[in-house]
Amino acid sequence: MVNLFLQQVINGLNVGSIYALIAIGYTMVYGIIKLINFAHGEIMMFGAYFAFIAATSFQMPVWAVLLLSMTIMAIIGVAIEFVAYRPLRNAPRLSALITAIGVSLFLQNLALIIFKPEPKVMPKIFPEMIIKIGSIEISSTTLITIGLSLVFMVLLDLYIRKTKQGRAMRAVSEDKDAAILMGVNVNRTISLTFALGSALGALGGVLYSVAYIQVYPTMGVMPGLKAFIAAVLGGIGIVPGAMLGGFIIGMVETLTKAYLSTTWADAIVFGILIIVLLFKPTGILGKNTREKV
Amino acid sequence: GCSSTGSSNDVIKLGFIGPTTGDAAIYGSSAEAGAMLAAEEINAAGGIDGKDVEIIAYDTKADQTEAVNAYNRLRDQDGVIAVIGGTLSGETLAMKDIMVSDNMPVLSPTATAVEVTQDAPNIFRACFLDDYQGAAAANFSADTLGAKTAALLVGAGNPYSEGVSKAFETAFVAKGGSIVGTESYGTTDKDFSAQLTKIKEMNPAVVFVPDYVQTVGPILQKAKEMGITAKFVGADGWDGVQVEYADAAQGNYFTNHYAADSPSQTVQDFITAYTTKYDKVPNSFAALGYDAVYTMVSAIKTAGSTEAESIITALAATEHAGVTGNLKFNENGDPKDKEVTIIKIDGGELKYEATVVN
Amino acid sequence: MLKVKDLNVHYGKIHAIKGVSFEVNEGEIVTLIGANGAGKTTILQTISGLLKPTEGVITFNGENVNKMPAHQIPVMGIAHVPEGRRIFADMTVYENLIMGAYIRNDKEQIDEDMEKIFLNFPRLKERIKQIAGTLSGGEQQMLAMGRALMTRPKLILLDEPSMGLAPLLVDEIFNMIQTVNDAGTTVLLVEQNANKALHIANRAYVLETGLIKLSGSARDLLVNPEVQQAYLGG
Amino acid sequence: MDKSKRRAYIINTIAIIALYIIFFVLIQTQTMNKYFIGIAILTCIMIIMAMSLNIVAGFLGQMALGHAGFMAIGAYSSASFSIALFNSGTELPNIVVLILAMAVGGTIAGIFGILIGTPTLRLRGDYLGIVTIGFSEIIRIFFVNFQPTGGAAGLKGITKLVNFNNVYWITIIVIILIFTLGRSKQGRAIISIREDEIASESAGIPTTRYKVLGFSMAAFFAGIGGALYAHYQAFLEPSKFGFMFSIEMFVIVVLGGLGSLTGSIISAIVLTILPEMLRGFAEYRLLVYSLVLIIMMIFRPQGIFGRSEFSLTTAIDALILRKNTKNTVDGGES
Amino acid sequence: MPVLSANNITMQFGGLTAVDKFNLNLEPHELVGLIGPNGAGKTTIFNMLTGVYVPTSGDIILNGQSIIKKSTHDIVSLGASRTFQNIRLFKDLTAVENVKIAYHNFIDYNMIQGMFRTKKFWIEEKKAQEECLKLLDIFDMGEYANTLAKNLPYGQQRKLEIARALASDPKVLMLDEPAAGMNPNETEELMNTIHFIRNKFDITVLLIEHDMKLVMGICERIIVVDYGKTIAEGTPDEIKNNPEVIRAYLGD
Ligand SMILES: Nc1ncnc2c1ncn2[C@@H]1O[C@H](COP(=O)(O)OP(=O)(O)OP(=O)(O)O)[C@@H](O)[C@H]1O
Ligand SMILES: Nc1ncnc2c1ncn2[C@@H]1O[C@H](COP(=O)(O)OP(=O)(O)OP(=O)(O)O)[C@@H](O)[C@H]1O
Ligand SMILES: [Mg+2]
Ligand SMILES: [Mg+2]
Repeated sequence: MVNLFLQQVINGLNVGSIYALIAIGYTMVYGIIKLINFAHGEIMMFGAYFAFIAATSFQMPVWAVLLLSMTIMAIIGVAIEFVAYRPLRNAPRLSALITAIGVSLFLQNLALIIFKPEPKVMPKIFPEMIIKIGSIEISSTTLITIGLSLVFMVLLDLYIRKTKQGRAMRAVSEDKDAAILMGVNVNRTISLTFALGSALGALGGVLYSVAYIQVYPTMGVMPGLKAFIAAVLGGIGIVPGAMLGGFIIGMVETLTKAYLSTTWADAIVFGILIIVLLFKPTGILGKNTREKV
Repeated sequence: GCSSTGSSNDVIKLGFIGPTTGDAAIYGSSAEAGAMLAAEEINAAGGIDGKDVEIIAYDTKADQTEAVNAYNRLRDQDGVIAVIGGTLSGETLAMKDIMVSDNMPVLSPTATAVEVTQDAPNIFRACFLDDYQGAAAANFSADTLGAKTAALLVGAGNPYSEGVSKAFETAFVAKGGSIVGTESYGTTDKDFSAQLTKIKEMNPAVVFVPDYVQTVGPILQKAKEMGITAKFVGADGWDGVQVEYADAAQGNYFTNHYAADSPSQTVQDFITAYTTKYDKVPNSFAALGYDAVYTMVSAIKTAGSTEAESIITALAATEHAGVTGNLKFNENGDPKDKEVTIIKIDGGELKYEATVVN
Repeated sequence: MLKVKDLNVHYGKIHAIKGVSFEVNEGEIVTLIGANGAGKTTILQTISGLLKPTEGVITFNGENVNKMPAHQIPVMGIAHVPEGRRIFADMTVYENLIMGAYIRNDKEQIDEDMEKIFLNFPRLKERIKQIAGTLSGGEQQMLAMGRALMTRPKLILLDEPSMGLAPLLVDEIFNMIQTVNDAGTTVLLVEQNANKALHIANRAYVLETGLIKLSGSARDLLVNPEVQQAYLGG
Repeated sequence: MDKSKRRAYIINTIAIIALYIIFFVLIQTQTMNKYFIGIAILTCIMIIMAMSLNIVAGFLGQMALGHAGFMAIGAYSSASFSIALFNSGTELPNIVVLILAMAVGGTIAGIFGILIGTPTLRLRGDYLGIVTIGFSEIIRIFFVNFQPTGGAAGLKGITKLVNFNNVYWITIIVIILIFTLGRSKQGRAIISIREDEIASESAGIPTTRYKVLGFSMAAFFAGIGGALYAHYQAFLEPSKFGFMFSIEMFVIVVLGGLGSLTGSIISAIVLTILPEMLRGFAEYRLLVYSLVLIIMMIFRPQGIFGRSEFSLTTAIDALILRKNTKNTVDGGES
Repeated sequence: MPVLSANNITMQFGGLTAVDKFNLNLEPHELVGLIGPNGAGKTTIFNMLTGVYVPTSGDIILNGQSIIKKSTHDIVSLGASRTFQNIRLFKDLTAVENVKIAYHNFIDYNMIQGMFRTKKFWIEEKKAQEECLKLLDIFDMGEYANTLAKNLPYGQQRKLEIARALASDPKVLMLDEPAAGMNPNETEELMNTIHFIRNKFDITVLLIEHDMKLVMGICERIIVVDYGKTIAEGTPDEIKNNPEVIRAYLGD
């Protein structure tokens, strides 16, 4: 029983770490331009497709697969911001949300036309091994997934909190004009944010597709939504919050399926989210600052 | 509209309805590909009395409202004389009432829900009903595999998966077997480790997983990784699993409409033509879409008219030897005495194993 | 040092600044006074690049400022304490000050400058870890000033720095401005509190609905009956 | 009622009747076939949905991304009601059954609006958005698993009661009611919350109560929309009421202009008809649709009408005025 | 009997005590100034008196009734309303609509009557319109009635906020830096207005202000706070010469 439980916890960590990676992208973009980048799930999907192509058609080594996918998606992320979001920078927030939805639909249907609806099977790009700890079995893929996610998350968090560029990001997210007055190049900072967020999204996509072996045009929708929930649960705009939220959603989801109900699993995840938000209206790590009047 | 007065003289227009975008795109686009292939072949062979068959296909996004709009448009704007579709049960049920009141000749290739054809003299279907192959799979498991225990792994919220597994359960229990457990997953789930972990503990002889390739593949893969030794049995949704998931599916069985290694010329020709045209292996949706068009065309030929009532009468009496077996209809419009073929996956190939008639 | 020539600024169809010319010489304190909505804030925002003029030229030390991207302007040595303070509300007081030094890389001198600022505004030192958004109005104004000084500007643009401050602090702020100026920073000051502004300024311009109506030495304007009538409440 | 108001009333009434007569003639002469009638009916239903969503999104200024959930409640409850009524062998005329079903659907959805709104409306912005997504997904999952209404396979056997005639008038009534709601003291209170919640409290508005009121009114009208939908489609699938449908409605409202009811109407018409016009593009349809969406938003970020309303009277005045200045020197009274 | 009194109210934010055992008694018809250095806790006191913040401890009595833990809108209907240090108007609504919102409680029809526009609706709306226009006229703002609040000049926005606060028919009116951003002439005019409305509506006014000309000019009594505590209280003359106040606040 205990073993079974631990096994499920590891499953939860596995999904959770992927959700966390994707959630970071949401949170970063949200933080800086207050936009829920609905297209983020599709960034993740395209990231997975590029990795798939690199790994199958070009037989690239794993580091090259990851690097390639992350780089291409970073560029695409920046391009999306430039074309679709930048013109709406000073428009009402919800208008930009609608373009984001448009971009998401666009990318999804573009993938459908380019890649066709049949799922492609993602090759196992990580060295294959089963690691036994006691009687618990963990596959190397799971360990690598969790490990890679953690490393990137920690690096990113340090980057944002400790470096000048990171501080500039926060400044832009709070008050663009004031940031300009400090000499911050706002456009470049926003582009950088999209690049980082999209690269992490792509990484999440690759890891997701390796874990669940498939790549298909609508694969970004569910994890995208879950990651978005994770970002909100943790306190949107806060990077550590996105990580925490990702792990919590992954864990709750897995344990609910294992011990409560599979049919109601999503409902239960949402239920927990709602309850948490009712008690902590700005997410778990969200600052509960009362508006000063 | 300009073409709202029935079909013009030189082409015979058929409608096709199914999802080609969104989550269910894979089903609609496969069935559509099969249907288009059939139309192409028919036209190459001279069409219907020299008139070309034109298939106008509309996407439904698997959305019931879209389906109704698509159907209305096919009827009023495009002036089709018959419809192949819908592809999913839900969308077909949404259109059913209007189709019935229009008395439109309809042949759904793949809608498996019982109600689709009930009280609808003009609606037919080419696929088995859920109970039909569920029972066949149960009989095969009990009789041929000699299984006494079975576990069910069901896609909750997926009527196909739920329907087929319910039929399996009834038939399996009737054969004296026992169902040791039922696990389910949601339609968008990708992680099946929790369920499989439990099934492993139940240690059944057979695990019945009626779902489509993209779900079954990962399930089989995970099961193999977890070292589950039970035989996995599935239904026609598995067709295609041999391509990408050959290793994981090795040695398992599913019920299907036809066997890829069948000596039948129709089957072999279809597989060759489809693979050539689309550069991929056909699945059961493609085969059924293909057969549906042939069957409909054959009925139109027999009717000798594009008039609805005569097509329906002809359809009811049609018998077509297609890829998916010999298709003729009972009084409901469902396939009668259709053979269920049991397929074994072996070395990345689908091997004929047995034929079951319920 | 700063030359504004024939400046025109529009908000959509609203013609807010209608051909304004003035200049600020090195080492001066120049003040712009005028009623609400006269266009003072608009002028400052145009100088610091937040708004683009529809016409006119702004040069700083001979270089054309309105041609360069806004974020380059602080690098040139122009700092702007905006109206309404615009501090980074979710950052701490310390982080706000560090943001002020964004364009600089001289770590030690940054620390030194910060200490100087704390000397002038001990309240900021007390609250160094407080989230800036929860500071009181006056505290925020001090922070905004401190943040701008962290850029080590040659010219500082101040937009109503005394707004909402306690009398004691108003005096302090004006002393500060004087100190900053004495230390070599040129000041362009926009004030509602015309009386105080004219007392510390060398020269002044009076702005009325987008046009410069009067200009001259601060001393002269202080005794100008028109100014007294309209802006000094006399 | 002053003179200009009375004039506006008369002009609008004439327009409504004229529009109806046009449709009536088109349908009677079969110039408009069933396909177009079907789209017209759906458009009416989407107008109701968009208008009702605008109460929360536009008036109240809250990001509500779960409108499909309330529609589902209205659709399922009204359909269950009418099925039960017909099973009991009622002799009531169809229109009465429809009205009763709408009342049931609207009321139950409204009650759920109160139940859901009361605890959640203290959340702000995106947090509220996600919670509304959550509730509407829970509602959908409930219907997937709830066998009495057919579960995942859907609810069958609903009598088709909606036709263009009745849906047209019902839509007109709903439009008028939501308009008048927006211009009553309650509407003003709701709008003031959007403008500044703290100031609104300080002006003596019980903001929580009005938030819940706005939310439940939106749910009520969404329930009515759902009831109409159920009795038009005569079949209900839970998957219809997913997240994407809520998003679709939200897109309509934002595109029309948050807070602009006429904007919602125009936008509902455009976005219901657009995908149908694009059918010819086959698999490129949604690609084109999404591009159109992006481009429209870039060129009209504040929505078609922003926050203002299109006014027939003003439009007519503008027309007349232009004519007058063209033809005569003295415009004069007209 | 005081209309509004605060007994030992304290407000803590985390470790910071912004207001420390503050006491206040406002008699009917008084015009009282609340002054003190920036960050002394003046706005926080307003926030507690109007229910925006709930005091960490202490009690507040309005018209003989404790309003601790009462919500802001209840406190408004009990007779205390306010303006904000940073103007908070309903920007996209017209001036008269801004006032009408605060007049809410005096408009008597329910939602159904409003949606179906019964006779009551028309009568009540007409009355509301007239009353609110009258109020705007008091501030010489009649011409701006249909101007969007955000398009009003700054000084008019300040006045509109006061008009809005008056629309709920308060017994105590609290003004947070009403003259901020105004030039001396505008301030002068505002002083007259405040005086006028105090007499016309027979209300008590409590105001925060840093403009000493205004405070000393119209207040009958002044309370000085520093670090959340009262450091002095008295007539303008007493305050002006209080060494403690000079040290902490006025400067010389
Ligand atoms: N964002 C804007 N959009 C439209 N008009 C604006 C905008 N900002 C300012 N204006 C208008 O431009 C004119 C000048 O405004 P500005 O803020 O520069 O005045 P100011 O002199 O700084 O006034 P104050 O003393 O109130 O700060 C005013 O008429 C104002 O209404
Ligand atoms: N929500 C809050 N969270 C934390 N600290 C706060 C909060 N609100 C106020 N404070 C602190 O409480 C103290 C009193 O603030 P308050 O705004 O009441 O000052 P004030 O007397 O109105 O000053 P000013 O004249 O500058 O407006 C300040 O130090 C401020 O930083
Ligand atoms: Mg200004
Ligand atoms: Mg204050």
